[in-house]
Amino acid sequence: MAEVTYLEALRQGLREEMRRDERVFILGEDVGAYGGAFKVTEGFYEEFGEARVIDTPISEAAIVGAAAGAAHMGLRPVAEMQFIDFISCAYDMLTNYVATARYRAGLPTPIVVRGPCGGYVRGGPFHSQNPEAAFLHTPGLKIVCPATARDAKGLIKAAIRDDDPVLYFEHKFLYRRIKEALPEDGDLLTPIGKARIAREGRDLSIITYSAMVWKALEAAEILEREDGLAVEVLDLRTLVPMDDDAIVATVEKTNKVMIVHEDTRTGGVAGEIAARINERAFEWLDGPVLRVTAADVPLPYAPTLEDYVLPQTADVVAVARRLAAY
Amino acid sequence: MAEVTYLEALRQGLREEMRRDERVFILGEDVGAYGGAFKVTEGFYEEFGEARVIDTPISEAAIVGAAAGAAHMGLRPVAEMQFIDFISCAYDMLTNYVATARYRAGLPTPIVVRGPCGGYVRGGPFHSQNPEAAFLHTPGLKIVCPATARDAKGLIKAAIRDDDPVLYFEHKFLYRRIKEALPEDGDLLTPIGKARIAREGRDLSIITYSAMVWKALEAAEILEREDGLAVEVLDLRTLVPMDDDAIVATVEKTNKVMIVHEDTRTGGVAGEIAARINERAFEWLDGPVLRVTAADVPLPYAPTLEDYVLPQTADVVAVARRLAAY
Amino acid sequence: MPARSPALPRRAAPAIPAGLRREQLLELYHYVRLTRSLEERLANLYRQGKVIGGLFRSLGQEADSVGSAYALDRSAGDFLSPLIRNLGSMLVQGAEPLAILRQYMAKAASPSRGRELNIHFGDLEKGYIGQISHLGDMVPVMAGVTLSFKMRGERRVGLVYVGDGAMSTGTFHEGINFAAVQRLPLVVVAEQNGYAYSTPVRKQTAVERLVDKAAAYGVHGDSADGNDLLAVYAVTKRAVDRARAGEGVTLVELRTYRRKGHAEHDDQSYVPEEELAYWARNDPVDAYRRQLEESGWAGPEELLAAEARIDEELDRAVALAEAEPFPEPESALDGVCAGPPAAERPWYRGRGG
Amino acid sequence: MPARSPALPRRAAPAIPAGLRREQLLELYHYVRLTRSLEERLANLYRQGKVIGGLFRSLGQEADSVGSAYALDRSAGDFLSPLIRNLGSMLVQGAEPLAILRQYMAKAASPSRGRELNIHFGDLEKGYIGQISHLGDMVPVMAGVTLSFKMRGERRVGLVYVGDGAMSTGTFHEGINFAAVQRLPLVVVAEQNGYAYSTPVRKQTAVERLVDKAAAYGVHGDSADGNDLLAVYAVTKRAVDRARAGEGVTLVELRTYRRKGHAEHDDQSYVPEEELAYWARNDPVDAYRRQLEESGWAGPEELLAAEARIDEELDRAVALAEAEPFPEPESALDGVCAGPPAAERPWYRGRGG
Ligand SMILES: Cc1ncc(C[n+]2csc(CCOP(=O)(O)OP(=O)(O)O)c2C)c(N)n1
Ligand SMILES: Cc1ncc(C[n+]2csc(CCOP(=O)(O)OP(=O)(O)O)c2C)c(N)n1
Ligand SMILES: [Mg+2]
Ligand SMILES: [Mg+2]
Repeated sequence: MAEVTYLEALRQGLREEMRRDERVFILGEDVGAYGGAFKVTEGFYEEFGEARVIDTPISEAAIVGAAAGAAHMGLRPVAEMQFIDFISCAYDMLTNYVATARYRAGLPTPIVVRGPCGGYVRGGPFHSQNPEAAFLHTPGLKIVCPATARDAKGLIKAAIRDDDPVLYFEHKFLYRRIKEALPEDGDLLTPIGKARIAREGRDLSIITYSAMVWKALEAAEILEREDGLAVEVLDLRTLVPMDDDAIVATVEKTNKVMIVHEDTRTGGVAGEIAARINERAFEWLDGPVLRVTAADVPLPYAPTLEDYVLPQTADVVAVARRLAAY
Repeated sequence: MAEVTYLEALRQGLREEMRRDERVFILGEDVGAYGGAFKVTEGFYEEFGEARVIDTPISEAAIVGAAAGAAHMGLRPVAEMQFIDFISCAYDMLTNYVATARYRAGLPTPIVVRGPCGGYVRGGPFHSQNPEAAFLHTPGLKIVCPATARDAKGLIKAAIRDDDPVLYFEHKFLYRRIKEALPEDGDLLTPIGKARIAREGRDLSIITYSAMVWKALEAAEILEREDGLAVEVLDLRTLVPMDDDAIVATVEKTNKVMIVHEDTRTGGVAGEIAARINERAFEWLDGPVLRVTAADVPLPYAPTLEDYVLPQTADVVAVARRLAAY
Repeated sequence: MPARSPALPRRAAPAIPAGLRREQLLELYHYVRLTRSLEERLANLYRQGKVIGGLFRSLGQEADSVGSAYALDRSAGDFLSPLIRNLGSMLVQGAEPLAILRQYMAKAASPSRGRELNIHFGDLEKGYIGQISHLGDMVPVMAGVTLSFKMRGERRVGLVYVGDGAMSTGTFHEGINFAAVQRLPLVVVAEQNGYAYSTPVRKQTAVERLVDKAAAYGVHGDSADGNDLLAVYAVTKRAVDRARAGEGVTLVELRTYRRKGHAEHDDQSYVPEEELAYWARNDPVDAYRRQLEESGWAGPEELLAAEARIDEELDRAVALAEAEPFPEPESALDGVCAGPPAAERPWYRGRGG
Repeated sequence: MPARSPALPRRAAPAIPAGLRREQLLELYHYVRLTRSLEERLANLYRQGKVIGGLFRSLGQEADSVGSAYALDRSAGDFLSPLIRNLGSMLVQGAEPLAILRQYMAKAASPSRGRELNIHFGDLEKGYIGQISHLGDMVPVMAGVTLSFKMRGERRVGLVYVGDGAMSTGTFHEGINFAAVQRLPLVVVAEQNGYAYSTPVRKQTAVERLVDKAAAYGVHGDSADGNDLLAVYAVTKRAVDRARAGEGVTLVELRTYRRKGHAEHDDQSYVPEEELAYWARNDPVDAYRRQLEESGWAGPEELLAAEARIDEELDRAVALAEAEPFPEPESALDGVCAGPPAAERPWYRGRGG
């Protein structure tokens, strides 16, 4: 059990699956000899060869479309988007072709599309995006957003073994910033569709995912220390299918809920969660479902601007205090 | 004041703006001599000539991108998507280039992208879509969804005069099914960002837009007749910017709200509305914010299936009764 | 004209081209005629309001679909992906007329269980993958299908159709380029049929001939008269052979003509009458039939018998399909994912609607 | 080597090619040298952690950006859209080094007010439109820009850059095709610099030469050695003249080489050393300087003076930019739309953070 970073955990998961199952292969821009822009597939080209680690032209629609075609024929492609921002170029292919293939035509399309998402890295408007809401809306696509090294590994393995298309959004801010000791025995699987209580509490709940889990935990510490509040943090891990039972359970437990996500506010995932809570647990609410999110602007580049636009721990604390006061 | 259909109203609006302002031009597939797949631009080619009614190759990204470039230079392009389903092919161009141009670079990008959306026409999964949620999420794009002939005209004219990019989603089920007497004086403008009370009521509110306005009105009739309920129907007309004041006002008035949209449930616009109501008017709620939407599947083709998946008037009635009972 | 007397000595039949056997010539006739007849049945059903959505004809293009698909080797597991005007290619790959009729009429027993329209369906066993409406998208998908052939060392070939209009899409470009770089065993058949909906080819592209686009991808280009069935077969067969031999992608241009509107609702007002008249004289099914007879490769009785068999099969299939029910409403919910089995039923909705 | 004695009789200078005047030759030298020097300053600032994001060098490609942009007629209102390695082209169009420095350092006074990175910015007055990261997207946008020229009957020309990698995108294809069909006054400059990030050109496309792609769009193709400044100018000038004369799109391939990694963080481990060494000997700035001197078009003093002026300007600009503040936090909210003026401030967020 060695300590590994989030990035190394992801790499381990990918490598284990490629060793386990020869149908698994990787395609994307610069994933081969270069090992990917963030080096996620470093060493893969050497170990698995050019045929299973394919450098592609700059053609996101073709990368996803080719992955789908190969998946129909029984292979298990893992497509890398160099930055997840470029998944927008495959939006048509994903939402119209991939998402509907099983429903329309019974076509199995077990592909994984993965790539680095998220901000806090001074990446500007096109290297910082959080595209989950754009795909949440399309029936047929599963979405996972690991927050920990354990889940980075467990979810990539589960995604590869899943019989449906899975979008795997890895947060580039976490790549080398968090570490965890993980077993290397190949059996670390995080079930798709199951949330995780990252911290137990009874006074209010923060529902969140991806890098924001860490901000929520930080805020929970502060709130415990300074306000004596016991804050529960629910890490969704999977956005589609969403773990409604876990959401309802935390609402029933604390009666106060806020949702934190890094994406912009309008049309973000928080809206869907708020609606589900209304429908399934309205009677349990002692206060409104509140959101902490990025402001509704493209993510700017300058540190002062980026810090202002993205959610910060202090924002989570402020909103939690207001909610606690209900 | 002649009675005109929704489609004719839209055509009038377009024609009036093209006559009024020579910077306005149209581009899209088969919009020229053929007059567009639904004949929205019928007669335009003859009146305005090939230079202002441009038949393009099948290249949605280029249509939108070229519209943006021309708009930067002071023109006022109106781009037609033959079916709105194909706007997915321009998703990258719209969300990354068009939506951000002003914020990033101060570039004016006054374009309108319009096309027929919606189901109930046996169009199957690729000729029935409601793509608003996919764009709701992107700051920088305005979205309008006319439900009436008056607004079909008033909103296309307002959209063309707007200094920002506007997505205009016209509902093809309404094209020839609704009629209204409209003034032809060129001054019919529907302000972008303002909702409309389509029916007054005090017992509960249905927030909706586009073709669902008519189902909501039908349901309201039934509920009045059979249950003695006075149902308010709020037609949002514009989704971005959303008319929060109108939403809050109806919540404060009836204390019970449901949202009806034709789009699939998960990740649809209703989530955003539910979250806003939570944040702005939670104290006024006497019951949960409930949704009536399509089921979470690609829209199937067979009449039995399409009817089952899409929201029907009876669904609106059923949910309203449950809400009224709170 | 007097009927040709069987008593007169027949000239020796010319050699059959392109390595085909006589039975194959008859099989080809079966497929072009079946395509034509099946579409005529569909047109009738459409006029009776029994086809739920639009009807897309391949009138005048039957030879291009049939001849090209026939160049694949079904027993080798070759694969294709058709577009709306490639009904003929699906028939060649083994699609049943009954399936087509059910699909157009949205019946429960249709291949897509009523979910998809017209000929949007596929069959992995038989070797074809159904298109989606978004033009161009099947090119990357077929690149992926043929990538799987290459990765597994299988000597299988893929074929994907693309129209003069669809070649303007970004996905066509990305897909053929990807396949070219990977030297995949893919044949891209570009159908030049004069129009994309109402748009003439010159508004779609500035090239003279669609095959000129091969140069942009470093792939082999070839072309043929799309209304000459045997020429279509021959040119596609060369491309298939190249693909199977590991020589990569070929772009094959077939020049033909769309004699009906984009779909049945379209009256083609934008088409010059002389153009239609010219192409009506150049009917590929008639031409092939004449060729068979005149070359002595088939006798009139054989051809009439083949036509009768088709009519009979279609009579039966139409009657069967017409009588069948639509799908059960609640069946709409299953199958979005491998698991869980079904999308949630709206809580306010009773079973069955 | 002994310094060349000014006392010796000079050979008559050869005629200046491509219709250029001597001042223009010096101006061209100013721009290539400025590009080189400015990037060197940026590299220093990057090492000091003062450049916030990545730094993208055009080392070895300066001639291609400068020579091509110089072929446009600024006074006629010609327009271009650069990519990350086309800093030189922006300088030619009038971008100020100070603006570039501010932008890389995310300063409040930067052209994008700190919102965008590196050279992602434009200036409608000066005639360039800033790129976004998504490769290929600027091709349709410049098609639209030049469409406006055509619609208004203006004799203006547009130029858009595209890399060997970016040509694989669907938007490149859709954009150039649209422009070709419309015969727009657009020059598409394809920069063959050997790599797209780590990917060599042969994994990007199966064509021998990028200019082969012109055939697929029915446009004129031309090419030049991208490291020969005057050849670049000449080939682009021909394309610009064609565009202005209404002869439509030209695809111009410039063959050059990216001598640094994709960005400063990239150590180019995937590049053979000989290759780098070969191209280091083929430096376009040095070559042009030598050409100016050897042809007698410029004397050493002039060139040294030009270089000194550049250094001075850059000293000043760097000092100024470094001292400037970052943008005010809350300024992040304004300008998404023409109106209302600003995005909503999160209710839980105090002013300024
Ligand atoms: C991306 C996309 N845009 C628009 C359409 C609408 N559309 C359907 S068929 C068609 C014309 C196709 O022309 P072509 O590719 O030449 O095929 P043909 O109909 O001639 O066989 C159009 C524009 C579409 N299906 N997909
Ligand atoms: C659509 C898209 N996919 C991926 C990227 C990531 N990316 C940025 S630059 C680059 C390589 C570009 O290569 P090329 O076009 O040859 O330009 P060069 O860097 O050589 O000047 C890549 C893959 C991107 N910017 N856009
Ligand atoms: Mg066509
Ligand atoms: Mg390059």
